[in-house]
Amino acid sequence: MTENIPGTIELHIPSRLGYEKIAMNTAASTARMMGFSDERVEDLKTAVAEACINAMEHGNKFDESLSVGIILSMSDDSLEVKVVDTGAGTQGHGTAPDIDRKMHEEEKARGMGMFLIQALVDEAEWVSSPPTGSYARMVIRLHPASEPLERK
Amino acid sequence: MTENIPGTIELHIPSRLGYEKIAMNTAASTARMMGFSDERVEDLKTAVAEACINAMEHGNKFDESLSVGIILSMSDDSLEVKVVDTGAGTQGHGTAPDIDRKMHEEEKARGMGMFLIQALVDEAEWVSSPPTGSYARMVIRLHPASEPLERK
Amino acid sequence: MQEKSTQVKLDEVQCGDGGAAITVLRFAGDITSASQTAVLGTYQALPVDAQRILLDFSKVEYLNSSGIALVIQLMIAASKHGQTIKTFGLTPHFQKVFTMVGITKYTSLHADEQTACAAFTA
Amino acid sequence: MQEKSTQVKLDEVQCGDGGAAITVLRFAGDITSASQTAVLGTYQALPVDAQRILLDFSKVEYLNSSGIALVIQLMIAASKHGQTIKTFGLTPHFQKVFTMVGITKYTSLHADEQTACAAFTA
Ligand SMILES: Nc1ncnc2c1ncn2[C@@H]1O[C@H](COP(=O)(O)OP(=O)(O)O)[C@@H](O)[C@H]1O
Ligand SMILES: Nc1ncnc2c1ncn2[C@@H]1O[C@H](COP(=O)(O)OP(=O)(O)O)[C@@H](O)[C@H]1O
Repeated sequence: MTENIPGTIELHIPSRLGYEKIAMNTAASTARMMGFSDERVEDLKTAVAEACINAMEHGNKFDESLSVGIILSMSDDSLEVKVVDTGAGTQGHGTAPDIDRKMHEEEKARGMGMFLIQALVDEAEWVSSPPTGSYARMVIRLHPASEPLERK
Repeated sequence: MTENIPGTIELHIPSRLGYEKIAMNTAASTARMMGFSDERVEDLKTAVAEACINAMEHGNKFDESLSVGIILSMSDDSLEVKVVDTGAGTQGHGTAPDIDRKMHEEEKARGMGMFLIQALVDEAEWVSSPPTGSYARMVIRLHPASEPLERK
Repeated sequence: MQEKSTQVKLDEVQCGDGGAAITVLRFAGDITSASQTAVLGTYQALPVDAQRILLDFSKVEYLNSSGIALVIQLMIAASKHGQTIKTFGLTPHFQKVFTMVGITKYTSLHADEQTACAAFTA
Repeated sequence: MQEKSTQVKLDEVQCGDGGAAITVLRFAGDITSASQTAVLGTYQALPVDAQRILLDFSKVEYLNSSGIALVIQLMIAASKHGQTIKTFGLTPHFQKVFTMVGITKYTSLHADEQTACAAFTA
């Protein structure tokens, strides 16, 4: 088998809640094919679902005529997933939710998506308004231990 | 819930054997979300995998820089899957394999893909070289019994 | 099209020692932003004397951060009423997610119904 | 990248009556056009006196028409050697597919190893 993994996989789904499950499952099949463990596949599923929901809601304002793009790029030891929308994007990073403040209703109950993405993948970034569209970018690695600088 | 299902789901995979499993699983997630039974989901999985393999092999000649497109269109009671390649296409229909001839080596062992597609979905056709690319088109219906003319 | 929605079943169970009954909310399907009625509506309809509440996630297929937010809202309401909530049936992945989010400070996660139930009387 | 390939395990089992041993080819993973060696290679390496052969598909995750073609080629070779082949562990879906293709004229499909094994002596 050649070591040179060709091409990418690209998926487009309508901006409609529920369809993120399709993206989540496509990402999971790809990760499984690459040999990721069940645990990492579960992590990626949640991260991809959250990024798609954000793209539908904050990026595409739930306009069902706009699609969310999911671009899966495989390399020998990592899988990169970009979730692209048509909005202005965000440069925010996932800040950890404060459960005490939530329980005392000083912080809204929701607002955990970006935090979970950040916490569940090996690398996460948000890129705002490049020509190809704003995106969240997530990477999981097959051998993260061999890259100590990248570890969380 | 609105009855008007918006948009379509579109997937692109490289022309490399093995990647048809991604398409097969994406189609399966979509069919499951629509409420198809496990049995119909299995039927669709095999049909989509076979159509993708044909698109990679006969359509794109295994050129890994060419992708195979999978376009999933949902309506209230049916799911249409088009598998698009860049080749000249085929107008053939799946003819049933003759197992006796195969066993006596008068017919090659393979050559069952189109037959299986035809046999497993509610509607199948092959369209050769329209401007958008040759494709195999498959439809499964949620309530095929109510459409006696379409039944096999 | 038939989307997977949330199903809830209400149960009353007795735990070993014959103490007060425990109310079990058994969720199935998806828990998402569409699950407001299933999660909070079901909670609000409980009798006020339901002091011990068990959340059963063992049949949940998909759970996202909006769904977790509804669980937090349920926990806020329960804490106002002095009710105790215990949880079981989460997959290892979602046990990890609940822990990351910090929910474990306000509820305990158990592997199955028996251990969750026993934890009320421990 | 690590693709799922075909695994094969060879077993010899005795079936109830103490007749001749039965050779079992236990497949796992994917059976596709890449499975030539796993399917036909394994068959060719069998001792010529293996007269009763069982194909175990219970651990197969993905099977496509090119994989089925290899199974047909195995059956052609076996029929030339006067060997009998029985099959078990196919999912209901692939039992249907094997039946559609007509393979059931040359091999019988069984639910599990015991019934397949017993069918040799019936
Ligand atoms: N794709 C996106 N486009 C624009 N803004 C975004 C996007 N994703 C996240 N954001 C911004 O970041 C905030 C935090 O997102 P998140 O942590 O997922 O919580 P929530 O979506 O529940 O507010 C959002 O409220 C939104 O303002
Ligand atoms: N996407 C396609 N583009 C061009 N030709 C095709 C395509 N799909 C099928 N065919 C033609 O139909 C024939 C029968 O296909 P199939 O029944 O799937 O068997 P096999 O692929 O094993 O030959 C192929 O050999 C090919 O000539």
